[in-house]
Amino acid sequence: MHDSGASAIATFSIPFVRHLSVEGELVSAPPGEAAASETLVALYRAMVLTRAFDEKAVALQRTGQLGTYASSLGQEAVGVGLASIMRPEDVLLPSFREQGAMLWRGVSMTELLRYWGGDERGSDFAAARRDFPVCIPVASQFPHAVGVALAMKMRQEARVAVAVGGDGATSKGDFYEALNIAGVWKLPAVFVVNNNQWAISVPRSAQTAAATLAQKAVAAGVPGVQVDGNDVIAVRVAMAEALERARSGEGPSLVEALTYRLADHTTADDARRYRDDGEVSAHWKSEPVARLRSYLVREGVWTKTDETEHLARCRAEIETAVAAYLATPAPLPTDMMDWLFAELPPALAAQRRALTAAGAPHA
Amino acid sequence: MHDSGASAIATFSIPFVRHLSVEGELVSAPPGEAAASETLVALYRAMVLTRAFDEKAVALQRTGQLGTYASSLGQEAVGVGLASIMRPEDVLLPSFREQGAMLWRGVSMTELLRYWGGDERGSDFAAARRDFPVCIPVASQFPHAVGVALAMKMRQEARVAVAVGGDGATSKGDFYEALNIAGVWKLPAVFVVNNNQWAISVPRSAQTAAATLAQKAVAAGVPGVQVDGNDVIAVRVAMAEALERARSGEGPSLVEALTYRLADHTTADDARRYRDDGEVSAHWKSEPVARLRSYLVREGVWTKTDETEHLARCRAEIETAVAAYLATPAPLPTDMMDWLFAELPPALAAQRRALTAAGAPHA
Amino acid sequence: MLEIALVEAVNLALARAMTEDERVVVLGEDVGRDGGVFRATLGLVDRFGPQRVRDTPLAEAAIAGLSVGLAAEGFRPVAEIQFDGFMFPTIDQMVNHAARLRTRTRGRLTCPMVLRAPYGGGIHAPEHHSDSVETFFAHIPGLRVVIPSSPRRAYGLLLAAIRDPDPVVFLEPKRLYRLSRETVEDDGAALELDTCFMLRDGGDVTLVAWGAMIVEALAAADLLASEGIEAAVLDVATLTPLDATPILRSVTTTGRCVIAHEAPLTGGFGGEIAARVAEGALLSLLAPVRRVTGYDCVMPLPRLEGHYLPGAERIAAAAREVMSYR
Amino acid sequence: MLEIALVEAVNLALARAMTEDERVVVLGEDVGRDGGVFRATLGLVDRFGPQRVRDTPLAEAAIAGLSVGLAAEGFRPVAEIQFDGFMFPTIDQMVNHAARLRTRTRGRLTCPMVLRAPYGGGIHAPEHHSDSVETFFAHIPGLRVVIPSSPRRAYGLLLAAIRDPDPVVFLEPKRLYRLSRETVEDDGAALELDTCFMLRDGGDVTLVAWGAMIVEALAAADLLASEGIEAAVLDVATLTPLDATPILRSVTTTGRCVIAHEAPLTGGFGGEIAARVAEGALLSLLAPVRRVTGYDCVMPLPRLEGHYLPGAERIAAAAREVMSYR
Ligand SMILES: Cc1ncc(C[n+]2csc(CCOP(=O)(O)OP(=O)(O)O)c2C)c(N)n1
Ligand SMILES: Cc1ncc(C[n+]2csc(CCOP(=O)(O)OP(=O)(O)O)c2C)c(N)n1
Ligand SMILES: [Mg+2]
Ligand SMILES: [Mg+2]
Repeated sequence: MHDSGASAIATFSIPFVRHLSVEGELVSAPPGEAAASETLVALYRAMVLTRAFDEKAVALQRTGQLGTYASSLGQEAVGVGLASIMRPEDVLLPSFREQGAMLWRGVSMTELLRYWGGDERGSDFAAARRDFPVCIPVASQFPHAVGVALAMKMRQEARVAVAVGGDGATSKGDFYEALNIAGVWKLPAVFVVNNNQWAISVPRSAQTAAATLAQKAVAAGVPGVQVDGNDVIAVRVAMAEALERARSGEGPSLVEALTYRLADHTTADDARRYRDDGEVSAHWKSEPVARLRSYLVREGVWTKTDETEHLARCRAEIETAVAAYLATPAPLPTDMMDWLFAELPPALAAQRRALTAAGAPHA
Repeated sequence: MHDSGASAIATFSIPFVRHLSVEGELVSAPPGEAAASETLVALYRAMVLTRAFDEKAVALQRTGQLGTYASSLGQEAVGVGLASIMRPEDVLLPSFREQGAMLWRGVSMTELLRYWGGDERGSDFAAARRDFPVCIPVASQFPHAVGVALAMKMRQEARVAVAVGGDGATSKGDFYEALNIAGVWKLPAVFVVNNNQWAISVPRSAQTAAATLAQKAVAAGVPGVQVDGNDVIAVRVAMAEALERARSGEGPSLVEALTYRLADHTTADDARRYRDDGEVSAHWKSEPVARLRSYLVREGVWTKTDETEHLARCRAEIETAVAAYLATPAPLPTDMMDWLFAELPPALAAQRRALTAAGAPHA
Repeated sequence: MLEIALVEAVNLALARAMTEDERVVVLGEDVGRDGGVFRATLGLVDRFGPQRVRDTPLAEAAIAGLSVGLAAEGFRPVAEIQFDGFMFPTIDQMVNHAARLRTRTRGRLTCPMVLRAPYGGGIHAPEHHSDSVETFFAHIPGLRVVIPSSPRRAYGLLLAAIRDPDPVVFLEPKRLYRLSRETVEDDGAALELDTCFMLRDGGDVTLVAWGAMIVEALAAADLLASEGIEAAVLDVATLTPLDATPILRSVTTTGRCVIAHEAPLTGGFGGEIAARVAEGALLSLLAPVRRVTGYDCVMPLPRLEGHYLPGAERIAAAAREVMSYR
Repeated sequence: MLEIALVEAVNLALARAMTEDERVVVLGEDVGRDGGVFRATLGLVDRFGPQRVRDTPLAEAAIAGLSVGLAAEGFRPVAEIQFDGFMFPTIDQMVNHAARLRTRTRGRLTCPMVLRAPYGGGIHAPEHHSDSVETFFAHIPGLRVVIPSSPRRAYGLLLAAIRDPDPVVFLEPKRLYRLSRETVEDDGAALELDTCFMLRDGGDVTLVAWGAMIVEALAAADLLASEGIEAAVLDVATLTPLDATPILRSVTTTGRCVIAHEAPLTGGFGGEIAARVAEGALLSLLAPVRRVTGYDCVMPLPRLEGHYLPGAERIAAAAREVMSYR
């Protein structure tokens, strides 16, 4: 007789959170005020604005008035949900697809357009001054969140650093190194994964053998939870818990929001090259905006008139923002040098002068 | 009434394997031939040789005849155990503390001394030609193992890449990125963590909040197991299972071997600066060599005479190796250039000539 | 014979290499079904299958590192990094392993891998998508850094890089990917590595460049010719190991040298070339060696990109200036 | 007033900076109880506590990245990377974030961090423990690269680096850590960044170096003096932003320039300096600019290290050679 000599030394389980069914029915009542009507209406408004803004940005790109742009179509509940439960003094460290969150945090549409229009001034947010700018190198924002959270902890502030990345981002060492350090130092941080199922053309299934992305938290010894990312209530509930943990000194956690990228990766991408239209249309059935609207309408707190009025208001706001964006004066060539260091080192003065003299750009 | 809306979507458990108690008693019979006497005696011999070699290498360093050296004192069961169950055609990708494994694989003591004596020729192994050399940048060997395993898989060979790193190594992005890719590509690889509780002065508890290092496998969706790394039978049993999985196309796994670094980090370190002597002496009670000897003696397959004879043989072999090491002719300065590329590019010919002309070294 | 653009020449060379050598494996983010974000690997997965054309998870350090392992085990990985700005996580593996494996093991293990990436500015790309990163790799002994500047050179140099028994970083100037077309014969003929290409002869001033700056240098030479100044244009092509002989030979004739690159001035590879000239052709120099480069600042976003990138006019101006020395 | 070695001067500056500014936080592998593997952070954890002197998990990329976050939130992180060869994983964060945060946000967020590391050869260290990595960082606009070459300069420059409102890579020549002692006053006085130090004046030839090569350059100057050749020795100290003026001024006088560094020749920072000379002092040059450097090969293991590292004799030989030009 022999045995494997093995006994279980540790066990883990990953919870899944959903409150709103695909049909927009409350399948379980969320705690506290998470489903209060005024709140949900505000979230809905923000999600609609985000979608309208994305649509406009894509249109601007198509007409040569904006650079490459990454729409968040279908993922509005993630950004809006997570930002809506943060406090103003918390710090958001976004990826490049979190306009929903950034707008809620007070970044203006004009600023976002400036950034995507190729102008660094777009990241000089008038509000949300301590939030990080858009982060293009995938997952590189997570280590920043560790530093930000460490600063908060050292100053004994009740603030939290919230970093957001995609499913693809979870394959990068940065993501893991950061979560691991946040875990062992019990930092006030929340790592959010916008799992929209695709990293450009690479499907979630080709990114990792892990059954969930939430379980990546196990490697760092921190809690991980998977939520229906098209259910803004679930996003808020999971985020509320994670933020509360962080704020009360219990350390970081990982929230995986399951959603779907309904649009191309960016305006530079053509997703039909690598995924079925069928898959996309199937996911339209569970998208977050219609889902929440169904619920609100059924609850009697949102009407067709509300919808029409809100859309009109969104459009007007967007037009104003676009006009301001298009009216932005050209940056100065010398800006390149003037923001490099606190003071321009004398050694670089000649280069700055050359820029003043250079005249018309080359390209 | 409300609920959290949460249900468990995934659960995991980490097994722990031990067959030999700290006192050297078989607490559970291992499967198959894992505890066959001849096997265990061979393992014991190798562990004793490893220990004697380490001792000699440290002595050589102390007398200025060797460079900085990392002893594996107390961790002999990990290296010997894992290597003894590998096939010759498998590939070992060691860290800098796996002389136990390297010696078993056929790397010679003279080669090891050459390497640690500051001579690249030490990594030109006469045997184990496809094994990787010592790897100093922590965790950087794990991505190599992914490539080696991919090569094996693409050629449909029944070979396995076995990479070994320390507890500290598990905090590096390289470790995680590699395990994740190995997992999603189901590669024939085994990642072994020699968890000797310390990364220089940083204790395991300050490295990660994870309760076990084996659970880091969960992040990659692959099996993870923790074994008593001072129990060479347990190491072999867990490795056998991991190798078999890998060989039969079921993909990689992670084996965490719990052990203890009884010596300083390297000869350049003084561990008394940061850890209690008491901790160290406590761990001497569970060290792997005495444990296995107790068992073998109790089983009647190892005697005092065997011990004396074997130690003498080890010493003789080591002396021969040291003599060969010390007699190694000096490398040529031009070796620096001659192994850089397959052929020396003409552009570098002048630099090579300068080396020929240079004469006596500077330092 | 095909009239193709540079990115198509890359594709052609990859297909040729994969056809003639089973050991060649293409891998990277989105290189499979998507064909790479610039379509450099278009169609390869259909022809060679998903074993040999592999989409990787999003992990650049591991892409480089696993390529080292694959190469050591006898394959010839050609890994793509999607953009210049994402090459930095590969540097550790390239310095500490790829470039050293042969040296470290005295030839027992080798690393015949290619790390390809689109690089440089000029296409109004987003942040971190326009950097010129060649110098980081050109300071790593044991690596080759190769940069094509035309479809034909892309084809011939990439074939050479893939066949080379040592690691090569192959940087493709993305601004040239579709800028112009050229006849490329798919004859499997590699071009020589470790040598510069003299693209235009001229006795008055030597213009040295690589990548997208070649187009500007040639345009500058045209401008100068119309003013009666005959400029030689040299494409360095293989930055390291650097064969400076053709450059020195030309400067010995002209006595004047202007070097152009997109990367920032300080620590850029132009410094190396100027240094070679100051060491090897000093006595022939009639004028200071001039560098026309990106500024010592962060690569700006598209609205200022045009002010950052050196163009033909700046190169010509520098040439005129060095011509003013007698 | 203390007679101390370079590594003790580093320690002194760290302690001073932590005393005078609460925002200064020291972090890295083994910087706490162990005091750093070279003891640069010795005793700091006892004086300032484990909050401000933090042992990190083993993850260099994250050490750099979290320092960016910490700095952006108003702290002044001084992160230690244990050895040169392990700095490569930090490059991504240093290029893409640390050096750019101010530019990217037009000054809204800034990055006053210091990334310290022992660097270079000469102590018979294991593999990957002897590399000269300064050039990789010296090609990153928005960063300062500062290298001390004496206890006093280590103290004054490190204080300046920590107080600087922008990111600094501070490379400590480990061969000099305990080579000699010097009187250092712990007066909190920083030295100026962005400028070279003239360590020895001389009218015949200009020797330019930094880090451990300063010791060799000074020894070479002694050798040369005994032969009647007066060499000026300049310590570049701040590699970037590079103030070449003092170098050009000296070369204008001497007409001869020899540059020494440990890093490999090609793409090394000596190229930049030679280029500056070839651009800015060409007409004064009486001889080719010579570089005395490491070879274009992998930094060898200790048995060959002495053949790799440039020494006083090689520097003096180059100086004699340039003196032979009339
Ligand atoms: C380090 C790095 N590698 C590659 C890229 C190019 N790239 C941009 S987005 C992207 C996919 C990201 O996928 P995911 O993390 O799932 O985010 P999503 O785009 O789906 O929001 C890639 C490969 C990048 N920006 N950064
Ligand atoms: C990337 C990297 N960072 C730092 C070091 C310096 N260093 C050498 S060993 C070591 C600790 C390693 O700890 P662990 O992984 O537990 O292995 P052990 O030494 O205990 O066998 C450190 C920090 C290194 N070699 N590589
Ligand atoms: Mg995604
Ligand atoms: Mg350890």
